[in-house]
Amino acid sequence: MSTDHVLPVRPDYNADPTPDPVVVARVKALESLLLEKGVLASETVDRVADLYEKEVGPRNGARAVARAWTDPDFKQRLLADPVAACAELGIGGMQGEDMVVVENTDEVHNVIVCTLCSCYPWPVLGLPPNWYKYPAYRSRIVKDPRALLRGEFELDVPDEKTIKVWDSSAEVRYWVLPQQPPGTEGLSEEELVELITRDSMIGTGLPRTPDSPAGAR
Amino acid sequence: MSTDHVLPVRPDYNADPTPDPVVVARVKALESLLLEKGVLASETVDRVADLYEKEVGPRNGARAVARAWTDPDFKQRLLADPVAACAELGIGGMQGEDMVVVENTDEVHNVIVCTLCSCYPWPVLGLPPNWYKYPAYRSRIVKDPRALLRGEFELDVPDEKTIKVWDSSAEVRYWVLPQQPPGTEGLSEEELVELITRDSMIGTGLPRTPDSPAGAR
Amino acid sequence: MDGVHDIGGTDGLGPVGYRPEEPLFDNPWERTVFAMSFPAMASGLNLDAFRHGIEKMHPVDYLSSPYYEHWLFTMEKGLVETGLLTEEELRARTQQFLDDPSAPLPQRSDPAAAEAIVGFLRSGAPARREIDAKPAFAPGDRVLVRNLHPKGHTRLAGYLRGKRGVIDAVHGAFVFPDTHAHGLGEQPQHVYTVRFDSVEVWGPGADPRTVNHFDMWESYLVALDGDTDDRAALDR
Amino acid sequence: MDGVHDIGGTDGLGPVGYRPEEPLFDNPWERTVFAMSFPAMASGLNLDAFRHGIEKMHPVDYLSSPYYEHWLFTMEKGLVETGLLTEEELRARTQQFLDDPSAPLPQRSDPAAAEAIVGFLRSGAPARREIDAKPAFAPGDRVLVRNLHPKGHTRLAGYLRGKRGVIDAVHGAFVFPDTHAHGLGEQPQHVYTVRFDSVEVWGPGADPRTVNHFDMWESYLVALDGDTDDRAALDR
Repeated sequence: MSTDHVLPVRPDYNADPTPDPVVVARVKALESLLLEKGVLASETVDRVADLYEKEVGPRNGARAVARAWTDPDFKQRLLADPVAACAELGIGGMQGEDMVVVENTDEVHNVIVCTLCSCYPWPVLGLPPNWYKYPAYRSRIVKDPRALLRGEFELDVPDEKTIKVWDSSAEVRYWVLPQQPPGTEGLSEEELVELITRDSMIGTGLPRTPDSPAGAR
Repeated sequence: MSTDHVLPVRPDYNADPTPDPVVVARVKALESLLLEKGVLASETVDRVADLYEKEVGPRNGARAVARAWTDPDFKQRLLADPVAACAELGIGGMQGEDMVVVENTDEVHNVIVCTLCSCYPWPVLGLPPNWYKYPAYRSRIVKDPRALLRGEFELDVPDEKTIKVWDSSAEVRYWVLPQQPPGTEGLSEEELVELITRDSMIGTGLPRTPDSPAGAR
Repeated sequence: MDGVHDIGGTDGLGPVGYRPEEPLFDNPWERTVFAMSFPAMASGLNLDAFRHGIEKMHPVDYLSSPYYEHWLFTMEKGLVETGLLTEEELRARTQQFLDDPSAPLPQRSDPAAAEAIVGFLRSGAPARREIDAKPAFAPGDRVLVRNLHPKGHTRLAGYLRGKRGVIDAVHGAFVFPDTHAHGLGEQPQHVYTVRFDSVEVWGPGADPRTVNHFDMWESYLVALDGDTDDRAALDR
Repeated sequence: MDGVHDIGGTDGLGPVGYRPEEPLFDNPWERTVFAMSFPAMASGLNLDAFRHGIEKMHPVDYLSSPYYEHWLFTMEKGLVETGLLTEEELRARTQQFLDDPSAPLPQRSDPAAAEAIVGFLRSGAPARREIDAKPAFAPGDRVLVRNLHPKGHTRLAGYLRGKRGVIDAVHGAFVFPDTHAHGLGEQPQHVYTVRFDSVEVWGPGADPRTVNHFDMWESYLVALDGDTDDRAALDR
């Protein structure tokens, strides 16, 4: 009723990203001043960005989920103390100092958000995607998650199923332990890792099945 | 604490108003289609705009206030039934079909706003000024009117005085009967009209005194 | 809808931008938009639908565009919805005036029609209606504002939902915007001015000598009987 | 502050804009801003002040600018406030790079410093603190969220103020952002996950099979004893 005309995506990060020259100059100004004042080293930008571009990403979370699917004891530890359980796999760090893993079941679907900013469990999921950080998702997922998941994420959570929304407002970081897809019981941990998508650990998607197209969410 | 850097005025209608060519073209497109479809007559824009540019404005409200200051019976009628009392002066019409006049006293200062859009008593005050219609005034006057009146309207309402904020959310239009400035008791109704500003009937100002500078609010 | 137009209490919007002297219209296009709105509404776009159309602007546009651009937006969308215009007509015609900004407007002289609009503005268009139902509340009654979040148009501001107030005045019945804006009829209801203690509305830090007043349709309110009151916990 | 960043429940923001594949950074400047933020914070700008700085953007900028421009904004303002930089330095240097976009950056090689930042990211920076006070609430306790509207930073979202919930989990004590963001100390408090019935939060039209969870510092909450409950009137 209130959205019967098409609103644009704002900010439109789908459009050809042509950097604003003023912003580029502001960044260089800040960078050069931080270098001069001894706060920043010339190597820092590449080293820090590399960490999240090459090492810390949703594959970490997928490894923990695959282990939980195949090792019931690990699953219990992951639900009881995710920080310690992840540490067993060498996973941890900034924005994952305190974590809670919420388990999807036949009765409950979980989904995470940060309405106030962009909190996200970096050590297990990497840095958040743009849509997670921008206002539209944050505004709607807490109010009518079922309609949003159906309308924009192609995820149909049946009306009978409870949706639990976890708004990360303090320093506890939530993420979702998805249900293992039926028919994958015989797969190895390594094969299962390939099925576990970032979105399935946010709660805006489900794990792939072995016959899903490769690009499936 | 939260505004320790200077924010711009948005929209910046103080800046040189250079019309957006797309907006100008959209207006002409709509105007030409309404003309072609028989909804609009070529004379309508000038006739309607003239009404508010030349005839209906805050002088109407000032006439009613000056009458109320000099005629106690009229004041009673104005407070009891503003629509009928204004009709005595030939004042009335669109956006003034139902009005309430709120009286300033030694104990109470009144101020009006429309937080949801831009409702305003047109027949007595004319069309609202830009600042009344834009978000900043609407957001702040309902929450901390004393600080806003002091900080941006140079109006000091003493801490002991109650401020009543009237948010015009339905079709009742509010406006303020200001207190007559001390020392103006001997002035004629016509002289008093000159002292009664638009802002004094919104509640963001007080009437002028005979020795105020001409441009006083 | 819970849009950014419902701006009462939002922080961070910067200075008010008071201008001691300003023209009634900063630009001729604003004058045209203002004046056109009355024949446009007379053609079948009611005031409540007109207001709701503005609420449907993207928040960035709502907060950054000149005021009369809001009116232009709602007329464009609303007159397409009423069927008077098509999007394609508007798009093509706008392009035409972009390509040739000095192209003349069609002429359609009708002084009597112009005069009729002025007469309409002079006489007004009351939203007051007579209804059989008696008002549910009287001055002095304590009320609680319902926590309503309709998807469509409403005149119930967010800053007052869930708050306790006192009936200050009873105004008679008026067209109900929440239905009227959506073609669901006038369904008039009694309207009340409700007054609210500033601390109830804005919490413990509020200026205690301010009072908020707001006009409420009857269905926005429920009675408080005064016996049970767990929200007193808020004041502790 | 009640800023537009507190966006939970706001309608009208348009589509989410899901992008199946996207790079971690759309532009090199975003990569730089992300990486610089850690040494910048280490220089004395704490995370809560960093977040509050973003909240002070004008709402139009907040809603329309690329995400990492928020981080750039808060670093510029915050590092001026901590005294590391001056506005004049930033302005002059920005102009220099606008005039000559290909001007080289100063070189300051320090691989150990870069490695130290990476080590810091790998180990984290816990906000958890040990305090003497026992938690005031236990799982299953009914609570009411206070109607607080602080002028400064807070992590108490508007959509939950004044709402009744149930303690879902007790997490231990954490640094209190409302003071820490303003240089008023860590003042750690117990943090709880509170769960809320969707109808309590969003009113009678809400999807009844959704549950909102939100982490609350203890001072955001008051106990509900269950005997007195005038807000039950809302449910009628």
